[in-house]
Parts: sequence; C-alpha cells; structure tokens
Amino acid sequence: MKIRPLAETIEPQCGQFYMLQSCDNYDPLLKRPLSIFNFDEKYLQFLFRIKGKGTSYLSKVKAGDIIHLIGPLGNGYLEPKGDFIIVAGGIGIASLMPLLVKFRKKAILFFGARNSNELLMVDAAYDMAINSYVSTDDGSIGYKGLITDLLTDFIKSNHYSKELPIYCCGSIPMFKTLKSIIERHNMTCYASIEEYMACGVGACLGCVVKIKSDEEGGFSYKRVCKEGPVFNLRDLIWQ
Amino acid sequence: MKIRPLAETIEPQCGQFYMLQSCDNYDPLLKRPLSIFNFDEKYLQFLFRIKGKGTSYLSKVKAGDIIHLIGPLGNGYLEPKGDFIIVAGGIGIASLMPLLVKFRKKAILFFGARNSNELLMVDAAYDMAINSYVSTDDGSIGYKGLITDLLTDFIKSNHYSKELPIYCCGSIPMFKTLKSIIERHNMTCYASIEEYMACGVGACLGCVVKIKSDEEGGFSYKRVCKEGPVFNLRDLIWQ
Amino acid sequence: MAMNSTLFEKPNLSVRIGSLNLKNPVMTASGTFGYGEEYSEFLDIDRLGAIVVKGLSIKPKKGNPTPRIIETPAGMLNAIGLQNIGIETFIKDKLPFLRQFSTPVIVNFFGDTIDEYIKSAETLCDAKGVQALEMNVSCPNKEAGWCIFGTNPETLRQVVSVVRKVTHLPLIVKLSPNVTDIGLMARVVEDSGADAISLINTITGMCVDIVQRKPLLANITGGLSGPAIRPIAVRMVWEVSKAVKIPIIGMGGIMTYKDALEFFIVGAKAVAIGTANFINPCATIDVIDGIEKFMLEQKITDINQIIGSLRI
Amino acid sequence: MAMNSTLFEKPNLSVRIGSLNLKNPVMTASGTFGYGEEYSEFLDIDRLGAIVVKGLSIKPKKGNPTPRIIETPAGMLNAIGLQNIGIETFIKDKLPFLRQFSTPVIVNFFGDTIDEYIKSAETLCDAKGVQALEMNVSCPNKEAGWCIFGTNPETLRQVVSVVRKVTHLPLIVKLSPNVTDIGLMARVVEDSGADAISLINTITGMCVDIVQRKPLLANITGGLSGPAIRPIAVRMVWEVSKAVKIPIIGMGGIMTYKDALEFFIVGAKAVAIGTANFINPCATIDVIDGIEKFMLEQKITDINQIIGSLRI
Ligand SMILES: Cc1cc2nc3c(=O)[nH]c(=O)nc-3n(C[C@H](O)[C@H](O)[C@H](O)COP(=O)(O)OP(=O)(O)OC[C@H]3O[C@@H](n4cnc5c(N)ncnc54)[C@H](O)[C@@H]3O)c2cc1C
Ligand SMILES: Cc1cc2nc3c(=O)[nH]c(=O)nc-3n(C[C@H](O)[C@H](O)[C@H](O)COP(=O)(O)OP(=O)(O)OC[C@H]3O[C@@H](n4cnc5c(N)ncnc54)[C@H](O)[C@@H]3O)c2cc1C
Ligand SMILES: Cc1cc2nc3c(=O)[nH]c(=O)nc-3n(C[C@H](O)[C@H](O)[C@H](O)COP(=O)(O)O)c2cc1C
Ligand SMILES: Cc1cc2nc3c(=O)[nH]c(=O)nc-3n(C[C@H](O)[C@H](O)[C@H](O)COP(=O)(O)O)c2cc1C
Ligand code: FES
Ligand code: FES
Repeated sequence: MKIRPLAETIEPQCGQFYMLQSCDNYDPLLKRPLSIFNFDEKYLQFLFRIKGKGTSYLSKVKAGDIIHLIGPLGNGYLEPKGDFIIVAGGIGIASLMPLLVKFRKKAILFFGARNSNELLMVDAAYDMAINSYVSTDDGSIGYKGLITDLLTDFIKSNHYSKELPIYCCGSIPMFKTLKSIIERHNMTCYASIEEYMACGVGACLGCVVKIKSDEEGGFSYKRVCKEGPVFNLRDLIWQ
Repeated sequence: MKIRPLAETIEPQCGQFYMLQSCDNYDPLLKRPLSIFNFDEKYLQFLFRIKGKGTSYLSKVKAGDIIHLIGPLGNGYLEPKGDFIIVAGGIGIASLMPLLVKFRKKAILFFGARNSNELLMVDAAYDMAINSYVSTDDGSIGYKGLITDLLTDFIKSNHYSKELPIYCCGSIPMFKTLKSIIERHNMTCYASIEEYMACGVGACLGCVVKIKSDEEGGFSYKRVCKEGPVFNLRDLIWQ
Repeated sequence: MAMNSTLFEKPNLSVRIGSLNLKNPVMTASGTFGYGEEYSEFLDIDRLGAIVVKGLSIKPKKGNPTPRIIETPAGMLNAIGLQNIGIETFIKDKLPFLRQFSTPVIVNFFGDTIDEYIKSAETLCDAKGVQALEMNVSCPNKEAGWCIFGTNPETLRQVVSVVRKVTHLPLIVKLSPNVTDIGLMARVVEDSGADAISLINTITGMCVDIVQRKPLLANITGGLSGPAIRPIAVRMVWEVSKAVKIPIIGMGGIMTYKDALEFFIVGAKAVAIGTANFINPCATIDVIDGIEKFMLEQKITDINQIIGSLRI
Repeated sequence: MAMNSTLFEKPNLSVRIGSLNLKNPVMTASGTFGYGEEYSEFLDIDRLGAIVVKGLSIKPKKGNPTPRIIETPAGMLNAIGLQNIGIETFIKDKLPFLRQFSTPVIVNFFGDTIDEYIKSAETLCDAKGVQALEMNVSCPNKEAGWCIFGTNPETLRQVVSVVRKVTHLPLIVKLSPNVTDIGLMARVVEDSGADAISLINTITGMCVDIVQRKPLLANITGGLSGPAIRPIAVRMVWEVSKAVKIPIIGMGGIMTYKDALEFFIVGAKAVAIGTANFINPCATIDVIDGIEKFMLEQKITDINQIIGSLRI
C-alpha cells in the first residue's frame, strides 16, 4: 500500500514503523503497526499480509481515501558499516527491505517462508543483495526447510561471515533458533520483533518484552514500540 | 442501491421493508430498515438518504460485494381499489414508489421536501401519477411551503377527493398535520411510520408505537416492524 | 482404521441442566426471540437446544414509553420495560405453538413482589409444555423501595427460596451483572436450591442527546447487551464457575461459535444467544453448526470435554 | 448588535475541582498518557486542562507478564499490572519535564497496603509541581486477602480517610465500576473527606483463546476500556452526581467531544480521555476544540451551564 502524507513528515529510518488506522468506526478499535517498507519524498509504502480485521480493512482502502497514521515510530536498525547478513521470515521482509534499498549490494540475504506465495518481493530483494538464499517449508521455491539451516551451513563454510552483523525479522521460533546460532558463533544480531500494541508511542506499556538487565529478577520490561522494535537478540528473553 | 438476492425470495408488497446489514464488524451493530423501492425478478432496489454510520456504510457497498438482509418484513399498504392520494415527505417517497409503479396513473401525488436536492426521483414519480403537486421548504422547486398546505387547498377545491384514501410516508410533524386534515374531512389515511428497530421481526419490542385501543389507558403498544410499518393514521398516538 | 473413522462421527453436543436434557447447549436468550413464532420462518426451532421466551409476569405489562432502544458502540441499550402479554395469555395463545416442537421451552418470568414470583411460578409449572423456569431477578422489588432483587444477597435468597418451594420444575436463576461480587450471588442462589444459574443479564447504561440534553431512552437508563459486554460476561461466568457446582448458562454478546466457546471453556454448560438474533436470525443455528465443525476439526468428541477446560 | 457580538466570544471552559483551577475541563486518564513525555511531540501539553500521569507506587513495579493487552469489540482489555518507575524516580526524572508546562499535574497513585497509600501521598505532596492527587482504589488490598479496596465501603472509607489526613493537596478518589452501588461508594468517599471523585476505572473482563483454551491475557483477567463501556460510565457518573456534592471527573470510552458532552450533561465537572489517546494522539485537543465549537454553535457561554443540565 502506498500512502501520500497530507502533512510534512519526518523521514523514516530503516526498521521504524507506523501505526495505521484499522477501521472507520470503533471495531476494530486500535491502530495496527506496520513497518515502513519503502519511501521517497512523496510516498510511504507498506507491505502487509492480510491477517485479521485490521489488515483486511487496510486492504480495502482505495486510492483517494484518507487514512490516519502515526509515525515514524520506534528505534530502527543500527545501520551496518560494511557487509551484513539479512534473515527474513515471511512478511518480515517488509521491515528489512529499507536496509536492502539503502545498502545495495552489501547484504547477504536469507529469506524463508512457508511457501512461494508468502515469499513476497523476492525478486526485488534478490537484485539488491550480494547473494541470496531462499527456502520454503514446502519446498515450492528454493531449499525445502528452515532458512536458519541454510544460514548455519553458510556460516560453517564461510568463516568470514561470523564477523558480519545479522539483521532479522520473523517469527519467534526463528528468533530462538537464530539466538542459539549467534551464541554458538559469538555473532551480533539485531532483531525486529512484534508485540500487540495499543498506543505505539510508549504510553500504554502494553507491548513490553523481557530484556536482560541487572534489575531484580535479571530482566526488565522494555517497550517494543519505544525501545524497540529492534533489539539485540542476545538480550531478549522468552518464557 | 440494487441488490441481487442470492437465494429465492418472496415478492415484497408495497410498503414492506428489509433490514440491511450496516457494517462489516460490530459497529454499528444493528441492521437498518429500508423500504422496498423497486423490484423485479432479478433485483431488489432501495433508495436511501445517507444519514449516519449505517447508511454511509451502505453507500460504500460496491458491485460484487455481498451484504446480508432480512425481508420482506412488516405489513405494507392496504392496496387501493381505485384512485388514491399519495403524500410523500422527502425520502418517504422510497416507501410509496411501489404504489405508483403498481397502480400507474391512479395516484394524485403530493411530494414535499426541504429542498430540490431532497426531492428524489421526482420525475419518475411525476410520470406515473395522474397529477403531481410539489413543494419545497426553500421554494427551490414548486410551491414554497408545506406539502400539506397544497393538499388542504386541493381537498377544498376538489370535493370528490375526500372519498380517496391517502397513502403517506414522511416526518412526524407532517403526520400530525395530516391527521388533523383527515379528521376534519373524515378521510382515511394509511401512514408508514419509522421507529428505531433492532430485530425487524417483532421479537425485541423495541419499535413500538402507541395505537388507540380499548385497553387500560386507551392505547396499546404495537410493533412498527410487525403490525406496521403502515398504520391507520387515525389510530396513532404521539405524546 | 476403525479408530480413525470415529473422528468423523458427529460429536456429542448434548448436555444436562439439572433434570433437563438438551440435545445441544445453545438456547435463545429471553427477550430476544419473542415467543418463538417471530423467528420460526427463519430457522428450524427443532434444532435449538432450548427456547427461552420473553419474560412474563402474572399481569400483562405495557412496558416503557419509547424510545426503547438505542445503539451504542458494538452494543445496544434497551429499556423495553418487560412488556409482555401475561402468563395466562401466554399459556393460552403462545404455548400451543411451542408445544409442537421437540425443543424444551424454558419460561423466563419475574415479579414486582415476592408474591407475584410465587404466583407466576405456580401457574407456569402447571402448564403443559413448560419444561423449566428461568427467574429474572434483575427487576425492582416494589415492597423494598424498588431496589433490585438480584443485587442484594438477602432479597435474592428470599425470593429464590420461596420460588424453589413452589415448583418441581428445573429452576434457573438469571443473575444481574450489576453487582460487586457475582460469585457471592451465585452461591446464594445455589444455597437457595436453584438447579442452574444463567448470566449475564444486561448491564445498566445510559446515553444522552447532547443537543436536547435529554436521555436517549424514555426510561433514562437501559440494559447494555451485545458484543461490547462479552469480555465482562465471560469473566463473570468464570467467577461463577469457580464459586458454585450447579450448571451455568452463559450469555452476553455471543455473536459466533467462537464467542460461545469462550463461555464453555470458562465453565458454562450451555449458552444463550441474545442480541445476535437481531443481526442474524439464524445466529443460534450458526453457533450450533460452528461448534460442531470446530469439534470435528479439533477432534473433540464431546462438548463436555470443553466445558470448564480453561488452562491456567 | 453589541449583544449579538458577545456570542462570538470564546466561551468559558474553565472549571474548579476543589481548590484546583483548570483552564478547561479535559484531562488525560491515568495510564494512557504515560508521564506526558510520550505524547509531547504530538500535542501542546499546555493546552490540556490537566495531565494525570500513570499510576505510581512507593516501590517501582515490573507489572504483569505479557500479553498485557487484547482488543475486544469497540474496546480493549489491559492487564499492565500497574508497571511503574516508583514515586522517587518519577519525582527525580519525570516531574522536572512536566513542571515546564502551565498545565496542572495530577498524580495517580496506589498501594498494596494502607501504609503504602499513606507513604505515597506524603511523598507526593512534598514534591514541587504536583498539584493534586488521584487515588486509585481499584487495586487489591494485600492485608485483607487481596480484595479490592474500592469495592468494599469499609476498606474504602478507611483508606480514603487516612490519606485525607496526610495531604493538603486536592484529593481525587478514582472509583472502581465493579460494584453494585456506585452512589454508595461515592458517598463514602465524600464523607471521608475527598475533594473530588473520578470514575470510571476499567471494568474487569476476560477473553479466551479457544484453541489453546487459555486466557488471552497472561494475567487471566484485565480491565475493559474504550467506547464499549461508555454507556455504563455515563450511567455511573449520573448516579454519582445524584449522590454527592463534590465535583466529578467523568471518563470511560470518550472518543469525541460528543461523548464528553454526555458526561458533562449528566454531571461531570471535568472529563478524562483514556483509550482514545491510543487511537488519536490528539484526542484530548480535539475534544477541547470540539466542545468550544459546539458551545459557540449552541450559543452557550459557559461550560458550567452544561454541567449537570440533564433534562428528565
Ligand atoms: C513493529 C511491528 C511492525 C509490523 N510490521 C508489519 C508489516 O510491515 N507487515 C505486516 O504484514 N505485518 C506487520 N506487523 C504485524 C501486524 O501489525 C499484524 O499482522 C496486524 O496488527 C494484525 O492485525 P489484524 O487486525 O489484521 O489481525 P487480528 O488477528 O484480527 O488482530 C487482533 C489483534 O491482535 C493484534 N495483533 C495480531 N497479530 C499481531 C502481531 N503480529 N503484532 C502485533 N499485534 C498483533 C492486533 O493489533 C489486534 O489487536 C508488524 C507488527 C509490529 C509490532
Ligand atoms: C420501516 C422503515 C423504512 C425505512 N425506509 C427508508 C428508506 O427507504 N430510505 C431511507 O433513506 N430511510 C428509510 N428509513 C430510515 C432509515 O432506517 C434510517 O435513516 C437509518 O436507519 C439511519 O441509520 P444510520 O446509521 O445511517 O443513522 P444513525 O443516525 O447513525 O442511526 C443511529 C441509530 O438510530 C436509528 N435510526 C435513526 N433514524 C432512524 C429512523 N428514522 N428510523 C429507524 N431507525 C432510525 C438507527 O437504526 C440506529 O440505530 C426507514 C425506516 C423504517 C423504520
Ligand atoms: C431487547 C431485549 C429484551 C430483553 N428482555 C429480557 C427479559 O424479558 N428477561 C430477561 O431475563 N432478560 C432479557 N434480556 C436480556 C437477555 O436475555 C440477555 O441476558 C442479554 O441481552 C445479554 O445477552 P446478549 O448480549 O447476547 O444480548 C433482554 C435483552 C434485550 C436486548
Ligand atoms: C493501558 C491502560 C492503563 C491504565 N492504567 C491506569 C492506572 O495506572 N491507574 C488508574 O487509575 N487507571 C488506569 N487506567 C484506567 C484509565 O485511566 C481509565 O479510567 C479507563 O481506561 C476508562 O477510560 P477510557 O475508556 O477512556 O480508557 C488504565 C487504562 C488503560 C487502558
Ligand atoms: S504500544 Fe503502548 S507502550 Fe508500546
Ligand atoms: S424491531 Fe424488534 S419488535 Fe420491531
């Protein structure tokens, strides 16, 4: 979806997101978080998967309609200094695309999805990466299996790759596997994560995740919308 | 709005109505009552004014969309045996149009509205009536003033007209004026009235009006959706 | 293979509410389904678990002036004022129609005084075709300064106990949600001998016309129903299910089988569909079909495996 | 002509809550506006009638595990668990930012015990820049088996009375809606010396994941807010306005100035905007502007002419 802002806006950073209106009335009530997928002076662009009521509303928005949105929000990716690795799971590519666009031919892309239909924008991504590895759960395109398997193989066979930072966005199981990989190889990984959000601006404390800290209990709750959505994967704690 | 029923339907009677879906989710919650405006073997047609949330939703329905509706509902007009008078206030024409269509060149039409924009379908109505009298509050078309004034003049100058039944649909002030006219001249008037509705089928008792009766208090509550929407104007009591 | 094929059998949807056997656990909520006739052209009444009719009193009641209903976000307020034709006329004019069906008829009733409750229950339990009584205790007590029977544990105990004595029919007490501790009210009802509890009745609310500065309902306040109240209803059913052992009939904002399942999981043995009937006349049937389909997909053979199965 | 021209003057929107003067009657609801900073890039804090900050306790609190929020029809459930940075850190790190503005700062606070309430109030009323206190009594009392302070008239009286003694600041008590008789609670609060009452806090609700059969909130239950509860909130404000003389701050589902006006008409002297901030960061400002425009159109010169003007 392409949106032309009616007021002047701040240029979004890679990995930042917007909260978009999800209905005309009060059901669904809350705005929906979507990562900035692409932007230029005139348009903001979002790539999303129709999941439920909110995204289905957004999918019906027509040219000429006005929708309300808030953003850019959150802390995006710490920008890479040299080459880097991207690991995208399904619609996670939406959040990572700005990195590929901004740092053309600097990224080694690992892109996994359930099937070829969910492997969105793979051609565009392919063109902008140094090298691309693709997998699907059903084998309909690329390797049949998990993208993290391809990543593991790649790291094993390319020793220099351990120096590269990983940028990733995907599902929790993917993050968990990635975490064990980076811990094994002592790598760095920036992960953009998702949580249910109400405000998107840090006010409601609804979107928190457990982050390692010196506080009592060994963790503190950090807001995905404010301190995130990008965190150092090492610091994330899932129960 | 034209709707093609997906299942077989009963042919609606003049003055009956349908309850139409008013949103995709739960806000607004209830269906909206609309009079049948026109129909043939293939389509049901409704004419409505955008008033609030529900009608604004309906106005956005596109060809190919599926919407849920219930009907035909209620008791329509007792069909005229000979010539008759129609008194329509604004969008009230929607309910009366089937009478004009079914009994071509049998009706003397009195059609009033706030302004020319609210005088919908006036040309079509004109063609089907024996004779038409039109008024607007602002004088933008026809007589400047109330349609009931034109009717009063007409009755005064056409004695035979007192024998004709009146069919009317409009606002409460219009009904009140009409009521005093028919009582003065001992005429009969069938009035299609509006009330807030929840179920439309007689189950919720939300849409009642006071109707003269022998019961304690001199009235009983009758359901507009079931015993109505057409009542004998004489029996209606407004507080 | 024999084992696998059992998965394709129709799951069991029947439940017991006291001595009442229901072929499935989906009923209509009182006041939203008239006396059954109104919806009989839209659905097969025989498919319902039970039919609960509009609340009745000994004497017919005219009900409140209009406007009686008003929409609210994802809900509606009603102040019908318990308009009804009276028990006698019901038995004479409406019950014969309902007797045609195999679906049990549950009669919802109320009174202004304890005496009226007793008289109503007595009259109803002599009527052929009434299989259970549902007492609406969300109405004001004329004798005690019009405070609501069902919001005070003492008046609640009193009225339920006396009605229990005069009827052998399964007695369901329908709780008002306008209370601090719904679990306490449920225990009072259980102790007073009721066979089952139904909840929630509507939550009191009001809306104002800001230009006229008048209440939008002639009665000033009304009862809120519909999806807006569902989370409150689910919570209350859960609290009651922890408080009592007698069966619970859950309701409040159920629009789909998914909503109904929330109520079963927190402990309702049956559910009732209210406001949803207005939006979709076949809501009850769609809920029944939806539950059955869900159970097939999830390979659950008996609805009783779902009831009260909340994992915490 | 001179007379006519007065109609075009800005209407008066200022109201008094106890000894507190507000330039307009629109505040933020606690917990929905953080500590002000979060929204400061979206709106001019100086335009607000008052800013009510997220509930604070003596000790910082981590809050509940996640998920903490879930959407419901026209509403949301939250179980943040009163996560907060603690009063000390608030005074040190957040208050200096808020002191920059002309808008009064009202601090919402709570405790697990009466002692914690006292300590919180004492500490807060010594802090420069805190203009009023709002006591959240919708939290469990650790000493009395975790029952809610604000749902029992006795514990409510006790906790309000002692806090009243330790603070000279305007004391607002925020009532829980999860009670049978909100008017009674309001009278208790008035008798105990509070300067104002705010209501409603969220209504307890729950949602269930029907496949996992688990509550959708980690905390099992949460508080319902948003447009879904507005009719209930309006009714409660009306009941309270009939029960007490002290000023009322109304809230619950206000999305637009129209909703706010319903609260004024039934008797609220000020309103607070909660969940609406999430959907529209400028909701408070839009409500202020909307009220002003409405008053101009309706030729009402003073908001006090609207307050409690319900015609019945
Ligand atoms: C920072 C961030 C960026 C995102 N970027 C994108 C993107 O670029 N493209 C895209 O397709 N999706 C993205 N998502 C996920 C997207 O927000 C959800 O798919 C969407 O909110 C689902 O709404 P729904 O009404 O369609 O679904 P429903 O399932 O009906 O939503 C029900 C409720 O759950 C919440 N919810 C459901 N799933 C999620 C989720 N994964 N994250 C947060 N809330 C959720 C919704 O907000 C809503 O409150 C992002 C999420 C976050 C947190
Ligand atoms: C039997 C009958 C036939 C009707 N036929 C037509 C028709 O053919 N064409 C047409 O334009 N209008 C017709 N109306 C009026 C139409 O139903 C209302 O304009 C419509 O419901 C307004 O809904 P809304 O959401 O757009 O407005 P809102 O003002 O947002 O509605 C708010 C609430 O008020 C109710 N409501 C508001 N006005 C009315 C009303 N006049 N009657 C009943 N409920 C109302 C709505 O149902 C809703 O619950 C008819 C009404 C009845 C009772
Ligand atoms: C229009 C209407 C009339 C009602 N009448 C009664 C009644 O007579 N007796 C009763 O016990 N409950 C009555 N109720 C309450 C419903 O039975 C039900 O408890 C409530 O509406 C909540 O369920 P819902 O959200 O599915 O509608 C009525 C509800 C509505 C909406
Ligand atoms: C996310 C969230 C957090 C809240 N936190 C607090 C709190 O800390 N203290 C308090 O008294 N009320 C709290 N509330 C209640 C609100 O202040 C308000 O009373 C309630 O949400 C109803 O108003 P609304 O419908 O406009 O949101 C919170 C509400 C929400 C939605
Ligand atoms: S969504 Fe409200 S704090 Fe993050
Ligand atoms: S709308 Fe329900 S009885 Fe008429």
